[in-house]
Amino acid sequence: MTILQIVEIVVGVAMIVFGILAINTKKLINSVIFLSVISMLAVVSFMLMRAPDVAITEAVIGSGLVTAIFVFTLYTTKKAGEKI
Amino acid sequence: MIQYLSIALMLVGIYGLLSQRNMIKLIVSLNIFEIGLNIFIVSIGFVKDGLAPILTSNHNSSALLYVDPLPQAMVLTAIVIGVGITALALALARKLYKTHGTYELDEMEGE
Amino acid sequence: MKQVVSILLVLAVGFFIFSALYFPNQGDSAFDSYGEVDLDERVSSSFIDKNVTGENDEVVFGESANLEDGSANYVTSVIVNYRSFDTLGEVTVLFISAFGVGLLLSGRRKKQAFAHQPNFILKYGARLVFGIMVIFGVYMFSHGHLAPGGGFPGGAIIAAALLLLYLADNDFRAKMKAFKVTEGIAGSIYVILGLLAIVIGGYFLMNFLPTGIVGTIFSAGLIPIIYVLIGLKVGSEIAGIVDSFLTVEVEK
Amino acid sequence: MNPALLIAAPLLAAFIAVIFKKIDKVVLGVVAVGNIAYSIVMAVLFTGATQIAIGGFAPPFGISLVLDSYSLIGILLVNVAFGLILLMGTKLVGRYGIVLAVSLAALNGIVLTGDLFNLFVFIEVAAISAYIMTTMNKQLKHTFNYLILGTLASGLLLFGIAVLYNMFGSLNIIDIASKLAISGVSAGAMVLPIVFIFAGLSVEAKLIPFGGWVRGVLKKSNSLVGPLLVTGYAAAILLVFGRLTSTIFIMSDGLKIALTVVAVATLVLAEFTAFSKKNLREVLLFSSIAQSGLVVALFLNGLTVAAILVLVNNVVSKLVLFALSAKIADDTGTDKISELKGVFTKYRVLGVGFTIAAMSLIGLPMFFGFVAKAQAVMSLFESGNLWLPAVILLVSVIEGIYIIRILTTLWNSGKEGQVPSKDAQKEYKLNGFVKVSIVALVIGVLIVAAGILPITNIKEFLSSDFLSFITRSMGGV
Repeated sequence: MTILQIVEIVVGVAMIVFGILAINTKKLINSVIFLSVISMLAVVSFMLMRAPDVAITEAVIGSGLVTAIFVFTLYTTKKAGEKI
Repeated sequence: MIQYLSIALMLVGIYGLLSQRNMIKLIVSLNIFEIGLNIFIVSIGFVKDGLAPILTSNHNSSALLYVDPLPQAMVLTAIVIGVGITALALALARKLYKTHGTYELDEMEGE
Repeated sequence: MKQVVSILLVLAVGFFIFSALYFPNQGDSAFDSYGEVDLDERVSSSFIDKNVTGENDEVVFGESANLEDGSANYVTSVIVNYRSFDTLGEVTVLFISAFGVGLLLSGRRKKQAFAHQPNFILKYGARLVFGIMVIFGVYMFSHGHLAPGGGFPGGAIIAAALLLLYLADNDFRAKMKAFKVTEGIAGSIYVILGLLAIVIGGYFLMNFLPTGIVGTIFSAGLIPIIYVLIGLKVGSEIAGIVDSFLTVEVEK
Repeated sequence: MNPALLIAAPLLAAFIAVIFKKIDKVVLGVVAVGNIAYSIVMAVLFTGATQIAIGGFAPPFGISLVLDSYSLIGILLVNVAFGLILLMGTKLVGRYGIVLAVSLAALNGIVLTGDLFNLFVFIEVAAISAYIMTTMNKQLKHTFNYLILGTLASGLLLFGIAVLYNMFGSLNIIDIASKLAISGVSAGAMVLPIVFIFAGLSVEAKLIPFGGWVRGVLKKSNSLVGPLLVTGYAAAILLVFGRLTSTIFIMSDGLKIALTVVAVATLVLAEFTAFSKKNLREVLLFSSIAQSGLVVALFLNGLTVAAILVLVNNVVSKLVLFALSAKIADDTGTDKISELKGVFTKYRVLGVGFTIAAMSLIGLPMFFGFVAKAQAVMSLFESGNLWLPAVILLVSVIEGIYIIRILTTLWNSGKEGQVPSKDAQKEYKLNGFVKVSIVALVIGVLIVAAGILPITNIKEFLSSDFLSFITRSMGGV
């Protein structure tokens, strides 16, 4: 087992753990942040699979932009004085 | 190995879609499912010891071993489509929140 | 209760996928396992050797000239040349969902959702960074045929630069009409180039310009042009989405 | 004749309409008429099945469009249905002209494409425009459900396509079919991709258990969105089903029976639900779910010709029925059958069109529906299948009962069996129904004509070309 395979497994398992966390957490903002983490880990796994184009696109669009519009949605719909 | 884990990630997303009734959680689950699917598709194009599919001055010949570029192109398309759908779903969720004051589908009255 | 049922269902689906893909009962699965892929059995081997339309043995960076496709980045050549029709559809997906978001979140009077008092440094620093980000975005989509990146992330970076200005400056409202026009013009040119190719070469979306030497900036024929169009279109569409999400209706 | 124009022209129209907001309806109308004209010209000049490469890369390497009699029927059906729906609902277009243009492009793409991933892209485009269009009905919660379900389904479809690409190294449908024939991959290995592609398509095709979105999204639909989703979209997706089942769906007997049971269960359950519903549009929605089930069951059993006939009958008659019901509901504010007593005594032209379409839907003799259903039952008998024709006949009886019940209520304003008195007639006010009644009458005449004329020509046209195309390309062109 090479070092790269170990990294692959660690990344994959971490993604699954964060996925379960994102679904079961109470606060919506945490759920969104865990999704962002999964997306970042996906970027790593794309790099491991020699897909730089996909990695860049996922990093910019999937991880950055999607998280941004999620957070904006949550901010614009919060009630006055409420914390997210 | 990452291929098995990506299928597991897809299943986590499906679990979220089945068990949650909160709109934001549903969209998050959908995104998790799509990330898992994207990793799976890239993984079917992976070739052991293959190079990234770009000709450079170091790897300058097509006779070298490259990974399959077609699944990567498919995933690029899928990512962009996913963003479009996520944006649309969030816009719907925001509009529904405005009328009902909640993200929980079960707590919405009427309709 | 519901969670238990969902878990059971998911386990059933998982069992089905894993058993069908990795443990076929008669040992006849045609599914290639991870990493053990033979590219010669796939259509991609012709994409790598660039010999779909004619004979070609080897592509050498900086030497091979006038091939059917001149992009050094194979993913780009698949996206913009071999499967350009998919990309037209993909651009349409983003186009139509940006339009839908605009329809859903539109209102008469609008204001920025996160109003605050920006200080001087933030306001002008953001403008500086804005310029750099735009340059980087343009670099990315104009070098899509040589380096990783391309029109989609490039356009998204430009949209992100606009997002920065939005957040740093209260009074900043991008001229959405201009973005719509950019979006429409870029999309129209893409389709018109495709139609022009029918007249010139007989095929929709054909790459009818000479492709030059692989690896140089002026190579790959139509690919850089189309990627620039895609970049502009994606950039203005995502800017439209961000604008819709960042503004709220003023209640009156 | 390049069929890519059918896709490119609406897209170009949509992009231009973004720049010049004011002219979007004009552009949409021009494109809809142009597409109908172009598809008719293509049908007239049609010489034989071909694959048209896009970008100059021959299949299987590039994307190709398949032009054969099968897809020709598809584009005629989709474009004409779209044009008629647009004609009847011009006033409702509003700001959605761009969305409609894009959906027209996507529907043509779905019917024409010969490439699996391209199919996925077009299904996504069509689905997203459907999500946006259904927001017109102000049932946002149901639209949200539809969006989640539809996206999950297209994800499953993409998963199936990726597995197929791994197995065969190609995305071209005909190339995969010929590789399947040569390599002799067993039916067992094909179970996974087939199941996932089937599940992915069944949301848009409205099969059980994925068809639940239809009722919520469309029960209050206006006369533009509902007819479009029930006819144009259903036709395109069901034709894809047909193309896939006849090419790459190499099924073991068990899988075939399982999938047929899903389709037949859809048919039976939806007909029973339609029987119990009291609102006109809901009855029609469940009836179209049932018809989708029937078409898929026929396709799965290899009866392509019968399936196409049933599909055409369903699209044509549902187009009239749904558009008329939505029109009545829009103007009177209700579509409860009991509150619409005797509406056709005032609007006789609408009534005649509605009745002819309804008769054809049930499959009474003298109408086109009879030819379609007879063809389906006969060919099932010939293939030695006995339980499926029995189910179809039983279900047709149920369908007949509820449709006749609706018709008698809508024609008769008084009590049953009595001549209505003058004052029992309610006043109904429909606005601008001239266009609707013209369309209804024209389709009615066509249905009757097609029911009386012999159908053998169509059958020969279909079977001579489409079925031979795959075998011919397998032999190596």
